[in-house]
Amino acid sequence: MTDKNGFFDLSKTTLTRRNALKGLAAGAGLAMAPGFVRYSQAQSSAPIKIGFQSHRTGIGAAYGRWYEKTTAAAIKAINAAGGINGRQVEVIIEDDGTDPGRGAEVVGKFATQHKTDIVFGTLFSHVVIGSAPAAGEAKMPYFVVSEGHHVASTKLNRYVFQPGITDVKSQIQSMAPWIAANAGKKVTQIFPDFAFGYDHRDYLPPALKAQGAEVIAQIAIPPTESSFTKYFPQIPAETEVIYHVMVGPAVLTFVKELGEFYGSNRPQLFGFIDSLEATDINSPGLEFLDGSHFWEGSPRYAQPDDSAAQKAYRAAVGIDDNGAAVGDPKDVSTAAHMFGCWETLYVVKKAMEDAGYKGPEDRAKLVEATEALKEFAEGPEHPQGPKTFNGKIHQCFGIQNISKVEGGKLKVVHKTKIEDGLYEAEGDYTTQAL
Amino acid sequence: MSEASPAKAYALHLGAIALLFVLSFLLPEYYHGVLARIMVLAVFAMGYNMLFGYVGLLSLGHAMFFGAGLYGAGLAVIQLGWSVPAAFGAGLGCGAVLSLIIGLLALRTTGVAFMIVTMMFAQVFYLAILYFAAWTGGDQGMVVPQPARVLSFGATSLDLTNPTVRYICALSLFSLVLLITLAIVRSRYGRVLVAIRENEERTKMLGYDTFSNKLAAVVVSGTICAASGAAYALLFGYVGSSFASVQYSILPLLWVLLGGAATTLGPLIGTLFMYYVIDVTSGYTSAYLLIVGIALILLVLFFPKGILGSIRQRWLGWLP
Amino acid sequence: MHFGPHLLLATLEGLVTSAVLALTALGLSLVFGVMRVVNVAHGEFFMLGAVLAWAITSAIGGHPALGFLAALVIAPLIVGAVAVVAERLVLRRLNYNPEATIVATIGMLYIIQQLALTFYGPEARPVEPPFSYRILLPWFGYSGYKLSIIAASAVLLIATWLVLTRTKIGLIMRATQYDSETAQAFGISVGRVYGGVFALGAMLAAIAAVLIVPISQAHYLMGQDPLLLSFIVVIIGGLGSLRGTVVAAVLIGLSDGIISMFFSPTLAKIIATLLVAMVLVFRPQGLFGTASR
Amino acid sequence: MTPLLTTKGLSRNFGGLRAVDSVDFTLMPGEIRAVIGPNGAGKTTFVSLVSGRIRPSSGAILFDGADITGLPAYVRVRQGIAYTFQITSVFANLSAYDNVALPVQRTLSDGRSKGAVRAGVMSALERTGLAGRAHMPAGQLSYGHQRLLEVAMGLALKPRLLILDEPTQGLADSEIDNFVELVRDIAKSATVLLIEHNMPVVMHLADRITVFNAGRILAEGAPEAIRNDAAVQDAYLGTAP
Repeated sequence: MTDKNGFFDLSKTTLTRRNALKGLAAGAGLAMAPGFVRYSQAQSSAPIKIGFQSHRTGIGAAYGRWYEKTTAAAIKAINAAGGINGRQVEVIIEDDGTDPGRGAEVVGKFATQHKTDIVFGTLFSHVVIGSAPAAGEAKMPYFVVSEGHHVASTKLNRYVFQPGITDVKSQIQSMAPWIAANAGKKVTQIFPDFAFGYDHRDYLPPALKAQGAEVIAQIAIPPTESSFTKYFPQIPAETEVIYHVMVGPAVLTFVKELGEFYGSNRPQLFGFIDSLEATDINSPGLEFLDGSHFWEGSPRYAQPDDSAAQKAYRAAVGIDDNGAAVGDPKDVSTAAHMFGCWETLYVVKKAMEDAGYKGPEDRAKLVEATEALKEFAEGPEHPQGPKTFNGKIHQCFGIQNISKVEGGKLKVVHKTKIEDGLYEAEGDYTTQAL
Repeated sequence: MSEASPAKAYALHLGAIALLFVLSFLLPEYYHGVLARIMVLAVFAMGYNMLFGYVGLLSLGHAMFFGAGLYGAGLAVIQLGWSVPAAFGAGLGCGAVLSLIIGLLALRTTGVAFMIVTMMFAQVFYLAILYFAAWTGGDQGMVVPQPARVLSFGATSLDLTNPTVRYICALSLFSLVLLITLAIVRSRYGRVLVAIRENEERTKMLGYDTFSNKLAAVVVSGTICAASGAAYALLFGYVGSSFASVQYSILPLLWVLLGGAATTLGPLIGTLFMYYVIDVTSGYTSAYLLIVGIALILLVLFFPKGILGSIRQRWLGWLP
Repeated sequence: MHFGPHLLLATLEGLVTSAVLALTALGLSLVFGVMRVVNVAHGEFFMLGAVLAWAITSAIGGHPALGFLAALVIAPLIVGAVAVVAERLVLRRLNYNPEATIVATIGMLYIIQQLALTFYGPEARPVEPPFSYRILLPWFGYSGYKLSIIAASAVLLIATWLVLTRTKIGLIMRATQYDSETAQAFGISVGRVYGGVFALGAMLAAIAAVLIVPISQAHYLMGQDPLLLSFIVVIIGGLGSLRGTVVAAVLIGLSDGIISMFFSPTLAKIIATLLVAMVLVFRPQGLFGTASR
Repeated sequence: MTPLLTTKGLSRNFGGLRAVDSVDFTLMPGEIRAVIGPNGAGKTTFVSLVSGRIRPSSGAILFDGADITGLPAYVRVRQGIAYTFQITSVFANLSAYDNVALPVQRTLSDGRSKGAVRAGVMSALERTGLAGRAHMPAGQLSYGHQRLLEVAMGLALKPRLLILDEPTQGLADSEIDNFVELVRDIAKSATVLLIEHNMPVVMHLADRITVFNAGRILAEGAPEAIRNDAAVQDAYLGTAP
């Protein structure tokens, strides 16, 4: 067995506090070298501190590890190119245990003990929602990479942003035209019986209806379920497409049992890759997925038409053409989501530069500068593709990929347009006091 | 427990409260915020201790009482737009009613069955939160909006999101519950509770209706836990189902065992200790659960009565 | 799908659940019955069995059946060894005090879980079934392997029952369960019996996990649900009653499958949990047990 | 005069065993009644039925003329039936003071003043000679003192009927003498029902004696009559070692 969680990696990663301190000490040594810099510069050359709220333990641990890797790669690239406003960037990681209570404590710790400039990187929705009040009270800009609709719903507060990954409402909406046109008109949804599933439950039917298709059955499955066959009889016989979202470790079982239930005579399958992030698509039992389609934020497998930026991004993060860690083909990444860490950090860099950010006293300026952003062009900073940003709801909108499982790989067969996923804003954060 | 040294005991507790008050001016920002949170959670532990420490009933379902306060207060603000004091009252009320119902049912069992039954009722409560996601926000939970978290007295109003106000609110609740606990423990009722813990059969034969006494203890315990939950919702602004999960039923048990069961100040010490063990070790290794696990085992092996319990046993016999 | 086939499917699914549950719960029941220890770490022994099964099958390779059979033998042995060590180092020193052992086994739960996360990782990993034969029924297909789990579990349960009732080891265990002091007076080494029972309980959980892992992957957090369900089964079945445990497992497994036909799944879980709780409240000795304590 | 305690056809089965078999029993106020009989005769089961610790299979119990068969134990205690355990079961971790305070605080009619509890506790402890040990944990008292504490707790309940289950078991001879005096003293204010094996104590104390055998009343009468009863001698000699 290999060390998958990075327990013993601790000394190797460049992100730990101890190493950061070492870096600081080295920097201080340089600063004291005669004639090198004047002392007044010591303050402004202190690193910008980013608090990374990571799911190292708990149910989110598989994601947390890859979020850390992507973040490390982005920070390395940003620092190599001169940092932000001429200052190096330092990341401080705290584990939130994928628990909202601990999440709020960790945000408090970043704000008052580490005194970071921002907090960043949370994935799981309940942790984001649990931590948001702490961030708002500490007036701490909080950049999440969660894909939940919670930020754009404007139910959180002015300090919470999601500028690096499209929210799930927009993702679902932009899938509907393709499903209706290519997969089938009669759709049965299978989704987990918790909030992430409810987004799919609530947003897909109207989106499909607009395309002349319909949802004929909705099957909610408790998140703790480990066996699914007993739910399959509820799938109506006339179903043309099974639209499935199963987040959690049981997804392999789900697919395998679906295969045993239907055999080769199955409806079309369309799913969200969230279920299979960090899971090898060629795992035993997943053969059944061959020929089915998936949403992907950023493609796991290298595509023939990949941009130079995408190639550079993959190399920097250290994933091979199959989306697994370079050197360990079994260590599959969470490619569809983790690009959001990379892009978010570049949004932070841009906003800090726009705001002329100097330190925590400029946090309000940073919020306003972020809200003023309008779009992000595709390129090394945004390898997944171009995006627009709505400053009123603190949410970005990008293109989505639909990939087909073919020969044990995911091949992108369709890219949506940004417009496919736009919707009416539900509120306006900019009216809130800073 | 005995008649000796009431003055000493009260002096100790008032001293502890005074110390916490003074600390609010001295502590660095981070520890100031942490202590406010710990005081609220320590109330949860004190509620748990009431039942586990003094009556000897081991429940694995107290997260539902914390959750009743959390959701009672949170939903009152979010869905009904109630003011903070009214919402706090709603939280207490939910806790009291729920604990009365649970007590009436669960107290028909004893020992391991009591553990399992309370755990199952808590699981039902947890699942119900998920099931009624349209109101409760399901697994994601809900934010109590910042503007609503204000305590108004006529013209003046206190912003509960202000760290100082929050600290003082947490300290007030903590002090109140601590003094109530002390009063109960030193009262005749407290003596009966301990007698039930030591030998329920014998207590019955002294003419006590042990069922009613235990029921009252469940309600007091559940209501204190609900107070903690309600305070958590209003002071920290988040209401979520994870607080009603099995894990949050086990936590107060650990806090109480760490600090010392059936000691009035033990719950605070246990909560404090556990928080810092996790906070400090998670800075060095992501495998902090390993350390928590080892700490627990070492604790039961070498300090089975917890920190304060061991101190009482060895040196300070008069500790309440 | 029509009601009949639907019911058949729900029943088959329920029986698979029951088969695994019966083995897991039997382990818990033995430990509780003989030692009076509530082993909160029981679910982690289950998880450890599954994780080891993954490790063993991926180390061996070749035909899946080869690795699986190796896992079926080796994984329970390793888990049993871990249990013996835990029993020696911790439970024995606590003198099997009920409350202290609960805390100690919660500690073990954290330790085992964290070690699995550290060395195995947070991902769910599959184990290939020893054979993959799909039984084609007129209305739906069903996994042949799943049916074999039911058979394997039945065989193991009967074997355990024979050991408990027909052998000297079983007699010694029952004597210890009945009255450990008298057993000691008759020259039975109670310490050794306790060590053996704790190991046996953990091994039963591990075997159940190895059986289930080809249909439900190994994951470091997979221990919680079997733990809760096993608790329920043990209590409903009546403490220390082997027959009651098996009947309760079948009952719980089937009702889990069949109730979900009629209600939304979360509501079904609420109803099932509440029902079981009420049984406990109004029949604390369990459905089949004699007076429990 | 109304009997203080009457049982009519009182029975209790344990599985197939009839531990108490249709017992008709009457106890007059102010009496000291001893219940004797060989081991397993059903004496303890009988008093447990009276005190309410176990439910009868059939039959009725009347206390001071009222039917108490269906009342739970704690209500019977409140009506004045106190029971001291055969196996010492004081609260070992509580002080002797607290042990006695538990019954005292419940029986206080004013119930409020701390002084009243204190006075009540100390008087019960003084009557049993334990005042000097008030603050010792009960578990650290000698066995004889624990038996006395048990009696003090019974006394503190201000009972009308005090049931003593083998109170002298395990006491030294010198302690027994004091004990006999104590029971005489108690009998001035309460009716005493005494299960006892120690014959000299029984002969010394009892006004009347009831002999149990195999769950039934074998004989009943004054000490002298019982001493000379052939059936009693049979029962005792037949089982005595």
